[in-house]
Formats: sequence, C-alpha cells, structure tokens
Amino acid sequence: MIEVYVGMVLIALTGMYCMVWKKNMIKKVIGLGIFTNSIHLLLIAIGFRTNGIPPILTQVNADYFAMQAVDPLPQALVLTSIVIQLSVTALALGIVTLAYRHLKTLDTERMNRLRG
Amino acid sequence: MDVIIRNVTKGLLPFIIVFGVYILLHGHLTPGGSFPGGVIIASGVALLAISFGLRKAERLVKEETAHVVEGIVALFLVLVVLFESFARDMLTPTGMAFGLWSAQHVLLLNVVGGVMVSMALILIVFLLMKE
Amino acid sequence: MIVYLLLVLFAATFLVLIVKRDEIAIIAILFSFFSMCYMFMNPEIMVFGFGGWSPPFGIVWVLDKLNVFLALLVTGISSVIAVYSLKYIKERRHRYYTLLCLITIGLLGVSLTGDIFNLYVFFEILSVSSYALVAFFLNEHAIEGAFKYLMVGSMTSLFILIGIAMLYGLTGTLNFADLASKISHDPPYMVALGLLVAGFSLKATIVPFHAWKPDAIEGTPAPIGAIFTSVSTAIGVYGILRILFIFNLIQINWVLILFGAITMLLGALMALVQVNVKRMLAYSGVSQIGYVIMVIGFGTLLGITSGLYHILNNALIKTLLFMGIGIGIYLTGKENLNEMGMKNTPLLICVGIGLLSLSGIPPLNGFVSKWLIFMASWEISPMLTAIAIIASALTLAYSFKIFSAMFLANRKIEAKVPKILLIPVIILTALCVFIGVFPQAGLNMIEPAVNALLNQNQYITAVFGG
Amino acid sequence: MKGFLFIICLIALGGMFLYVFLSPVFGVWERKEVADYYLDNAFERTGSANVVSSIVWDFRGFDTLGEETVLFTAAVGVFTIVIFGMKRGK
Repeated sequence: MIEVYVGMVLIALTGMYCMVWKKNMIKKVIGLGIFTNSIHLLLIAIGFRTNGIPPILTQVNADYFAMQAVDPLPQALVLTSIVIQLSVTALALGIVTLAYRHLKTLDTERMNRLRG
Repeated sequence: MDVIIRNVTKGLLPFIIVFGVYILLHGHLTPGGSFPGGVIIASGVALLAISFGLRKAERLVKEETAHVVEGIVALFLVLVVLFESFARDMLTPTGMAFGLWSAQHVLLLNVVGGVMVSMALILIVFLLMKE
Repeated sequence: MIVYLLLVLFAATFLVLIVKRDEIAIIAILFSFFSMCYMFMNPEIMVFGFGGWSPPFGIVWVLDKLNVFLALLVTGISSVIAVYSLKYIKERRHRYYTLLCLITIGLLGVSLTGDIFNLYVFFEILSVSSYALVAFFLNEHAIEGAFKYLMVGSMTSLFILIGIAMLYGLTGTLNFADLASKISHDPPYMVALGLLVAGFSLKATIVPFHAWKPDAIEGTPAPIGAIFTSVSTAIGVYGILRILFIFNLIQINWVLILFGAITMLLGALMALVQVNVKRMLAYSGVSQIGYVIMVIGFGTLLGITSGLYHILNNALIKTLLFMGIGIGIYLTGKENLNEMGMKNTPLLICVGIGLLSLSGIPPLNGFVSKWLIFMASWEISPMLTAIAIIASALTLAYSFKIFSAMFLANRKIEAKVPKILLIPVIILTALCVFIGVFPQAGLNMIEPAVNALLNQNQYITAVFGG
Repeated sequence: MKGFLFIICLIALGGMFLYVFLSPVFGVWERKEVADYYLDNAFERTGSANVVSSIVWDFRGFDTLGEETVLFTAAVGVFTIVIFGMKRGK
C-alpha cells in the first residue's frame, strides 16, 4: 500500500504546484483537476482490503461477501466528490471563457496589469 | 468535422444512448448508477454537437428545455429524497432478489438523477461551446 | 420541521427559475427565518436523521444551541438582504435570486449539519454559488475576483476533503458525535485538525488566506459583499469552533491568538490606505474577524462569549454598512471614496450609527462586545489588550474617513432614496441601537450557545441517546 | 528564491501527509464498524445488490441531493456567465 500513498502525495503536490505556480488560467484549472483526482485515489485506497472483492452482491459470492468486500463508503464519497469537482471545473471554465472574451488574454499576470 | 467522424457518430449515437439508459436502469445491480449513466448520455449528445455543429445538436435538446427540465427533475428529486425520511417502513424490498424490480426507490432515484445529470452536462457543454 | 424548511427552500430555488417570480425566493427565505426563530425557542437539542437511519449510519442534523444561533443569524441576514436586493439588482434578477437561495441553503446546511462529509457538500454549495455571484456583474473586477476566489477557495476546500479522508481513515466514521468519542490527541489526528482549520480559515479570512476577499468584494453587488463579510465569515469561524469542539480542544491556543492578533492589526492598517469603499469595508471585515479568532484562542468562558457576541455584532454592523453604502453606490454609480458625496438625512443617521458602532463608541452594540473582548484579553495578557485597543483606534480612523467622504464632501448630490432600500437599513440600525442599550438581550441569546460549546458530553449523549 | 521556498513548503506538506498515511492506525479495518454495517444490512434493508448505489441513494441520500444541487448551481452559474457575458461582450 505504501506505493499508492506515495503516488497520491506526488500527484497532489504536482496539482498544487500547477495551481499556484503556473500563470496560464487553463493550466491552473488542470492543476485543480489533478489535485482532486489524487484525493479520490486516496479515498479509494483507504477502503482497501487484502484479497478484496467489489461491494456488489451476486448469487455466487453471497456467503463470503461481508468478509471480503472492500469498504463501500469511500466509493460513494468519491462519486459525490466527482460531481462536485465537475461543477467547480465547469464554473471555472465558464469564468475563463468570459475572461478571454473581455480581456483577450489567459495570462493571470497580464490580467492583473491590464486593469492596473 | 470530417466525414469519418460524422458517419461513425451517426451509427454509434443510438447505441451510446441505449447503453447509458441500460446503466441507469441497472444501477442497483451492476457497477454504475445515476452519474455514469447520465454522463454517457450527455457524452453522446456532446459527440453529436462536436461532429455536426451546435445547431444540429440543439434540434435534439434545446438549452432552455434542458434548463427547465433540470429544474423540474431536481424538484422531484428533492421531494423523493426527503420523503425517504418518513417512509422507511414502506421502502423494504418486495420484488424478487437480484431482479430489476428488487429496489424500487433506488431504481427510481437512479433514473431521475441520471436525467438530471445528463441535462446539466448537456447544458454546460452547449454553453461552453458557444462562440 | 427541518424537512419542511428544506423543502420550501429547495422548491423556491428551482421554482424561481421556472416560474420567474422573485417573490417566491423572498417568501421562502423569510419562512426559513421564522422557522429558525421557532426552533430557537425550543430548549432541547433536536436530532433529525435523514432517511430514517440512526446516527452513525445515516446523515443527521443536530440542532444544539450554537447551531441554531448561527442559523438564526444566517437566515436573518439573508432575509434582510433578499428584501433589499429587490430594488438594488436591476438585471437578471431571477438568476440572482436563485443563487441567493442556494447560498442560504449552503449557509444553513453548514451550520446545522452533524456529519462531516455532509458539511463538505454544503460548504461546496456555498462556495460554488459564491463564485457565481462574484462573477455576477461580468466586468473586469468581477472576472478577476471570481477567478482568484475560485482558485484559492477550491484549493482550500480540497484541504478540507483531505482532512475528512484522513479522519475517516483514522477513525472509520463520519459522524461528529462518533468522531468526538473516537478521537485522541496523537500527532496524525493533529495533522487532520490543521488541514480542516486551514480550510475553514479561508472563509473566515484569517491573515495568510485573506487576499481573495477585497478583490472578490470589489466586483460583487453590495448586498453580496454584505453576505461575504458578515455571515460567510461567521460560518468560517463556526467551522473552526466546531472542529475544535470535536477534538475537545477548546482551551488556550497560542497559534489562534497569534494569527488573530496579526489579522486584527493588518486588516485595520490595510483598510486605512484604501480608496475604494468596498475594499475598505472588506479589509475592515478581516480586521473584525481577527478579534473573534483571538478571543476564541483564549478558550475561556468570557473569551468565547465575547467572540460569539462579536460575531453577532459584526454581522449586524457590516450588513448595515454595506447596505447603506450600497445605497450610495446605487445613487451615484461611483465606488471611489472621493466621488461619493451625497446629502440625505435618514441615510446619514443610519450609516453614522453603523460607523460609530463599528469603532466601538459607548451606547452602541459594537462597544459591548469590544468591552467584553478587552476584559477577556486582560485576563490572559495586558499586551493583547493593548493591541486590541490600537486596532480599535485604527478602526475609528477609517470609519471617520468613510463618513467624511460620504457626507462632509463639498460635491453633494441631492438624492431621493427608494423606500424598499431604506427600510432594511433602518431595521438593522434599530437592532444595533437596541443591543447597545440592552446588552443583556444579546447575552441571553449567546449564553446557551457557549454552554453547548463547552459541554461535549451533552452533545454526544443527545445524538446517541435519543 | 521564491520558487525554492515554495518547493520546500510543498515537500514539507507532502511529508506531513505521508506521516499520517503511513502511521499504523491509518485505514485499519477493525475500526470500520460503519462499513461492516453497510455490507451486512444494505441488501436486506434496501434490496439493492450494489452496495455503493444503496449508500448513494438511501443511507446517504441527502449528500447526493446536495451534490445534485451543486450541479444545478454550476449550470445556473455557467448560464449566467456565458449567455449574458456574450451579450455584454458584443
């Protein structure tokens, strides 16, 4: 499991770096997406169980289901979180299109300078 | 877009939408549910909008229609989810286990939520595609 | 009761867009205010499980005294703003009212919920509608403010999400009461605590996270600026308090005191040099929240009482000022301090009382909470009292600057104020004077809230026993 | 210089995260009675074979309602920004 956590931390740091350091608005939004997905990875990793099976009951696995199925709660949380992430990204892209239409630039530094 | 994408879209679009509806209807039995199903339906419409242009896709779903349908469906969703709090005893399963009719309220909510998600996404995609 | 309240609010949100009548939203928000008044009268802790499930398995809303006090404040301010906006907003009013209903739902949900992931979801409703409302005027200021706010805000709400994931991994539950009984004070838990507090301090605008606020408020309509500086910050402080409550860490905390003192001084200093009136008030809001954070850091009974009292007073005064100055912007169309001179006696009295109260002049409500804050900080260290008094003096300075620019300028515009804009301002002015003259009335509201905050066992038994 | 400080901060944050994730109390199954309750009872109480679906729409249906509200908010926000922004831009 260590490699999953280390990977999650690396992805999260990449996302944060993109969000803070990049000057292009679209790149900032992409950084936001990367950061969120790393947290989804973390949530799925929390529900991990050795030799786990998906939390879906069938006629075959009914007798050993509760002993082996992975944690279903983080998966539900990830579903909720994905939709929230999607809405935030949609709104961000709407603001970016608006900014491009008005200011004719996607560079945040030039945007600051334009309005003085 | 070029002719290959147009023809492929023409052929694939019904299947994409049927697949989305299948995922919505079987959300309580197989992996999937309201959000994946809604996204699949919306991506079919988005494919149409990309290959044939926004005009053609708007003939299928208008923006205003999507907006109003979204509001009405969301209202219905609120009613059902809040109704669950009072009707715990009525929601015990009655149908055959592992059948399509085994969890009626989850099925209903999956379909309604899927319609809501697909309408919202279609609306957002159309709006962001506008010049 | 909670279900009907939510049903009315959600239904109003969706109906405003379909039916295109703004009155629906106003009636729904007023209804939520009166039902919160009714629930405030109830002396017991109410627990409502959604979906009919018992606490650790389903989502619960817990209405203890602290919650209900916050919800009362939130719905009250929202309903005043809803009435005011009917005239202030001239275009796209249906969409404005939809977003206002959504922001109210978000604020109400964050303050009443008893489940940490539910709190995140409602926090996101609040944030997303805030981003949309910041961009509402669609000019350059609005675009810049909205993009900045969106980036910083979504980043910190992701910090909250990481904190929630850590807490779930460490304890295996999401319910507040269940978390409170399972949490220990080991270092891994403290990391989760730090992330959650950092996430909420963006909404509360504590100093390293304050930069978005003036930019965002510069572009918004004035009533939304009022929501941001008054109740949105109150919700941020409530989030910090609730997290500390779960960790059972309401005690002396030098980190909060340090950041509170810095916020207080920096906000007041920055407010002094601004020329745009909305920016000035935004920095003033930052400064006032500094007081609250500092006294919450004391962890004493007096400290928390004065902190909550100051939240109440700050919400009333900031809403009053933003609305009064909003009338000025509505009439003159200018936001620059040098161009805002006008002549109107009722407005002069209301804004004057608001500014005096903001700087803590005796017979008004700002004085009461500031006096309590000075007393609370004297118990800890006289140095802190001195800092608070310096910040208070700076507040007086910039208050006078606003007043002289608006009413003592040479260039005066004779203007007639529409009644529907003036009535909410007069109501809030009357409330300010009332609390100032009868401070016990405010204290009676706050004491049960403080007791609820200091008594963790009562909360846990109420959730699991009922 | 600024970039260097920023990288140091990021690394410190990442180290803090890893410290929590690798601590022995993190993600241990013995603590998860809530998850066990869902796995045991979801099928009998709701009839849904997919446990995630039953959590999303029944046990924590209110969360999902909030999530759909966020989606609605985003749709309203994008509509406001794009449609009226286009009219304003021309």
